[in-house]
Amino acid sequence: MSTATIDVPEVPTGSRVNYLNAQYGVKSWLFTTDHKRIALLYLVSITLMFFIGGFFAVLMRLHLIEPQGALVQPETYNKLFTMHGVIMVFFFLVPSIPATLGNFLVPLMIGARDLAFPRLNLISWYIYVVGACFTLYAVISGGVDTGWTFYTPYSSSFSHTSVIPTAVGVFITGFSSILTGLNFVVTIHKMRAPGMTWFRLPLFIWAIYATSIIFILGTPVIAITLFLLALERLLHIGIFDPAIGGDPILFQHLFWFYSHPAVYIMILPGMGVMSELVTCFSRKRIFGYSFVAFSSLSIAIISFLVWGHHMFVTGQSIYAGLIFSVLSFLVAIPSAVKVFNWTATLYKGSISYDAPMLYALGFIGLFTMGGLTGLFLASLATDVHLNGTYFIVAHFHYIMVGGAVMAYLGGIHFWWPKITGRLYPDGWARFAALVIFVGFNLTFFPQFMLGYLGMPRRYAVYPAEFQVFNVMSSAGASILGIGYLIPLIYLTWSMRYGPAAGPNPWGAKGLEWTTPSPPPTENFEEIPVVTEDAYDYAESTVNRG
Amino acid sequence: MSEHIVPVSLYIGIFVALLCLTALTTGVAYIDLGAFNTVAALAIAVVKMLLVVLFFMHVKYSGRLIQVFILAGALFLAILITLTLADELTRHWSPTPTGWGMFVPFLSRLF
Amino acid sequence: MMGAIQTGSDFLFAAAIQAPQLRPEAASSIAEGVDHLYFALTFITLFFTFIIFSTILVFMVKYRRRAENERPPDTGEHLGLELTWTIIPTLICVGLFLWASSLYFENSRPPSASTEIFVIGKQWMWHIQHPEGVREINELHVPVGVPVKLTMTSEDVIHDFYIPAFRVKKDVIPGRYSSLWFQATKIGTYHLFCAQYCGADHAEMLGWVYVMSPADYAAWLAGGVPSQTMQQSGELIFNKLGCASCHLSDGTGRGPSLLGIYSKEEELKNGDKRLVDEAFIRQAIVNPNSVVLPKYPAIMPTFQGQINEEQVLQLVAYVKSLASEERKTDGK
Amino acid sequence: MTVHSAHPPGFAHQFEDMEQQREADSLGMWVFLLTEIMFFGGLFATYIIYRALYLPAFEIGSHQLEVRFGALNTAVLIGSSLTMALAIHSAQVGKRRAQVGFLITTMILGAAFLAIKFTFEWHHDYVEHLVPGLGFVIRPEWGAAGQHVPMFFCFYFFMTGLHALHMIIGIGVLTVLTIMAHRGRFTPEYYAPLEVSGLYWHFVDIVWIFLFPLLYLIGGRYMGAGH
Ligand code: HEA
Ligand code: HEA
Ligand code: HEC
Ligand code: CUA
Ligand SMILES: [Cu+2]
Repeated sequence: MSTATIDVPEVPTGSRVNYLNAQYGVKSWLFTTDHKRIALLYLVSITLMFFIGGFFAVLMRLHLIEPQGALVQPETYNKLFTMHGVIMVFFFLVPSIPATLGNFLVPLMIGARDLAFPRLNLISWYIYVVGACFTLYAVISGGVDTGWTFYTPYSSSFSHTSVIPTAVGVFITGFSSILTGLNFVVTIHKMRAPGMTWFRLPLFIWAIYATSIIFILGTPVIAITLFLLALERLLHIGIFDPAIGGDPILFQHLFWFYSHPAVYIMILPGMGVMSELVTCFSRKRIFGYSFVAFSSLSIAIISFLVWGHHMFVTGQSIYAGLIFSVLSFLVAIPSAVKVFNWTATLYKGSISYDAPMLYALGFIGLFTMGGLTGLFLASLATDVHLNGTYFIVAHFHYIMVGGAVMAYLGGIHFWWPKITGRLYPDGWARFAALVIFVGFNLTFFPQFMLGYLGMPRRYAVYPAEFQVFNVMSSAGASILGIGYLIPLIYLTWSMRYGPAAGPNPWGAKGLEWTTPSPPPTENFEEIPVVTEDAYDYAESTVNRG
Repeated sequence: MSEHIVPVSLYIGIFVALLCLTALTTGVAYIDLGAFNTVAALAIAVVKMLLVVLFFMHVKYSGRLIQVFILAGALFLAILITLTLADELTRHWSPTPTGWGMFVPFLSRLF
Repeated sequence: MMGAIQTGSDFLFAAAIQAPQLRPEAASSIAEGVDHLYFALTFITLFFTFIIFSTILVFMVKYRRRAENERPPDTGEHLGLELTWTIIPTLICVGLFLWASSLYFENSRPPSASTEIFVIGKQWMWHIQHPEGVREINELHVPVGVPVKLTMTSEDVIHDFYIPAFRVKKDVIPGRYSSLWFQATKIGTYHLFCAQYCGADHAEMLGWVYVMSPADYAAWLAGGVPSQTMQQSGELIFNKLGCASCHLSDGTGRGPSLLGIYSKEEELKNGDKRLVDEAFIRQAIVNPNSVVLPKYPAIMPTFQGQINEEQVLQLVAYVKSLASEERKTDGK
Repeated sequence: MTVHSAHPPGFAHQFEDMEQQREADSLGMWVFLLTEIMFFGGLFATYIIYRALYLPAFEIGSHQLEVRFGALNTAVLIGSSLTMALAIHSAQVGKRRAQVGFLITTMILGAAFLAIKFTFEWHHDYVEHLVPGLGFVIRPEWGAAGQHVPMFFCFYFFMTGLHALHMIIGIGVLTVLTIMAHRGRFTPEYYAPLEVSGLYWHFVDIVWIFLFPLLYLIGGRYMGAGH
């Protein structure tokens, strides 16, 4: 073989010093600057937030079983979906893959000892925690009821809930994202191992790089927007208040300037994971490497040009609406390119059905549906009818839950042996993937129907004729909830009782698999020299010049 | 160290140029140029910025990467401002569209 | 390709009409057009989902791993394929964009002879006033077959006026007028929803739209016993606030004559050309400084805060009516 | 493969060599400045829109400000940028005393900027009832445009306030750097912290270069200064 990567003798876990057992004690975790340990800190906090957000979702779905509302007062329901949205978006999905898998894998994949700024990395985690505490405080002190979009003037002048603590919490976490993105960009530019050229990088790195661009350029805008919102609420300076001459629509522009690109923050890393999974489990080089790589970048860039598609019915200028509509169609093309390339990668492959692959295939299908329903919304004439209905809710859950969360779970399952050095029970994992897939579709497919029939979102009570679909959706949500609990259980179990994994249980390519599992603190005893392209699975491939 | 060392005299020269431009921009404000007052003020500010960026911040001597990053920053700032203005400033234009023909007045406004 | 989409969507459309619980009632002149586009999109979605899912399934079965040490061949790259699956979606997208946008243009242009009705959104109800002066809350009575134009504003937060059966929706924004039009095609009762989150009782901010035959509608209007038409109420306010002291009808006052200004194009002092519509008149009343006319000094005071949205609407109705009274004045 | 036996001062373990570390530090600061551009950019975008909507009010507001203080402060800040650049230059050529001297001058100029801002300008505005939220008085001579003048002052205080906050942070950083320089921590081989903080300081200067015309010179001053 043409690799110059180091042969690592198989050492059973436990007897060797790795990043997990190098030091013990709470302090060694809270003061660590090791990117792998920080990744685990994120993993724990993010999982916690996911279950809190999911808990709110379960309450919502239970409430909606009856048209008149089965559980709570409308005020409480409004707080439920707001906190569900805020927590899921800002505290779970935005940091999910970048902060856990990204943190763990970026240095390993490019052959570096750590990120460029390890201390900054730890600080980012603390910032995240402080932000999360603010938001959780808002939850405890009475909740927020503005919707995750914080539209003015409701949020600035009319809501009586803890808007400011929530906004401050999101503002603070924003800096965690910014610093994480900064760290990744510098690391990817400056710390690649010798021979690791841009076009040898794993596609996961390309995706993380594109994501970081959005982190860096988008997040500051939401920060200043929330700052203005808090100021407006405190002092009534009038910037968003029409009563004093302000323009409430301007808030929406500033909000979506970040929040639209943010939806690609949520999906791009998932797409990166996808490229790793599809290649590994079909033992093939990715089909169209450069197309997949550049589509990540073009998604990141075009994503900044389409935000106005959330405002087609707000009385935005028709001229602006047209521009935003055509650009929204444009941003769909690179996603299409990716989907087709993943599918083509399977052709003549050697496909195995390990649990991560099941998640990956689920992702491709559900993302396709979620993405294509985005076209309904990019089309001006149909968006007029669908805006603000459950169709939107279904669209984004298909992408964010069916797509991004699936990819996240797939990634966690794929790299779990690397992270913990242990294997999990594969049968259970496949079973859970199936339960999640079924539960997911049962939850969210009926919502497309509801939306087309005209049921508005954010409704605590609804006309009785919509009940059937709502009950189906609630039933699906309970299946889905159970589906998410299963991995939680067996993954936790495996940390202690799982069999040792060995450095490369899947026979995968990539520098991270050349290290022992779990990797040592310094990642590589010697920085590897890379001489082959990514995903060089075919035996016959010789160094191509 | 590969860092370029800029001679002190150049720094002083830039400093003097910046002071002159400050005086200029203040002076121009007292002359009636109509809408061009704003244009002039911003043009001078851009020149001043370029001087600071290129010389004080050594961008003239730094690698391509950093130059590309700075341009990217300018580009995305421009996107934010133009597309927001694209809505805010055209909201009053013919609120009821008349088919694709409406682009004729739209284009005629641009030129 | 477009032809195939057309046939496919027609088929789906026909099928959906058979299963009414899957399609919302279509009771306006634009509903059919929107639904056609909707079904075209559905067809495209099904088509691509089917292609992707079935290809994956076939590959999964056909190329499943048969031996642990299997090494599949490298299939390389293929520029032709890449271009194909870039260009075809692009073409589809361009087609969809053109279709959707021109439909949108058509749908948002009200016919010139529309009945006008005024809507004010308020946490959490809809106030509706007909030009004849009849008011209603959370109910909207309209005649069938007649184009109706709604001029809407909000007293507090952003709401959204949504009638699913008509496929129309528009945000109702404080400090500004937005408008929406429809022509009902079927007599019946339809849902009216608030589709923009607006606080505690957002979900209860709903009502009914009653589409009536013209005769029934006339009878209903007559039964409403309004004291005054909107225009008359507006005239009262106009005199009470002293507008008439500046706006003399012969143009000799400190302000311009308001006769016949509605739907004219005004050139403003800053060079902008603006159509005098409801939104313009409102702006002239609450923020006169933003619409200064070239020949007049900016002396008109703002009336913001002195009158509520309903009174502004009545003033607007009055100023608009001055257009038709022009001839009367001339005759004097 | 590089074997790093003797660690040069300030070397961090994750890097291969000093050169790589220096490049990473400087790139990192530039990326951070990008985020700052977008942060201020959101504010500038908002400003531009309201300025377009309420130009007369913004002109009136702008004419309440004293151009001479604005211009003076611009000069002070440009001066501090010069001394900052010279401090780095001294490090590059290995002059320790000059380094410390220039750093201290930079801090003094920065403090002078803030002093002028707070005492002559903000305090004056407060006395004149020009602070929204703190007894703002809309003057009758402003005419009908007066109702939107507070909006201008909101932007004025928010933008200059955010800028001042950046200055204060910068002065804090400079204090640490001065101490480090005094202890001789910077050599012609290693002065990255100095260089990186310099970038930040210059950036704050650039923000002011735009704030000055945007806040003080709206609509020109030819109408006869002050209403
Ligand atoms: C991860 C999150 C994510 C992602 C990736 C996307 C992706 C897309 N979204 Fe979505 N969207 C959201 C999350 C996301 N969205 C959220 C959260 C909201 C609501 C926010 C709120 O109001 O609360 C929203 C709302 C939203 C709206 C506003 C609706 C409204 O409020 O009225 C629109 C309108 O254009 C839209 C469009 C799109 C499009 C065109 C894409 C495209 O990028 C999709 C591209 C993908 C594909 C097209 C599929 C793959 C392609 C093929 C298999 C080949 C065939 C392709 C063609 C023929 C083109 N989305
Ligand atoms: C990353 C983003 C993300 C994720 C993962 C989810 C996950 C889920 N969401 Fe979320 N959702 C949003 C982002 C997300 N959502 C956003 C942004 C909004 C808009 C908010 C707004 O309008 O402002 C929204 C709104 C929203 C609504 C619309 C509310 C409304 O408009 O009235 C609904 C309704 O069904 C819903 C349901 C769900 C469900 C059932 C899940 C499930 O996938 C959750 C599954 C997880 C669990 C179930 C938790 C794990 C299990 C347990 C805690 C054990 C106990 C449970 C059982 C035994 C059943 N969501
Ligand atoms: C002090 C005198 C004054 C009063 C009182 C006044 N206006 Fe005006 N109005 C003006 C002037 C002057 C203009 C010219 C444009 C400007 O300066 O805004 C004007 C313009 C208008 C316009 C736009 C006319 C056009 O041709 O574009 C409308 C509509 C209007 N006024 C309505 C009203 C109404 C309604 C009231 C009472 C509630 C009112 N005005 C009270 C002086 C006045
Ligand atoms: Cu009104 Cu929602
Ligand atoms: Cu979007």
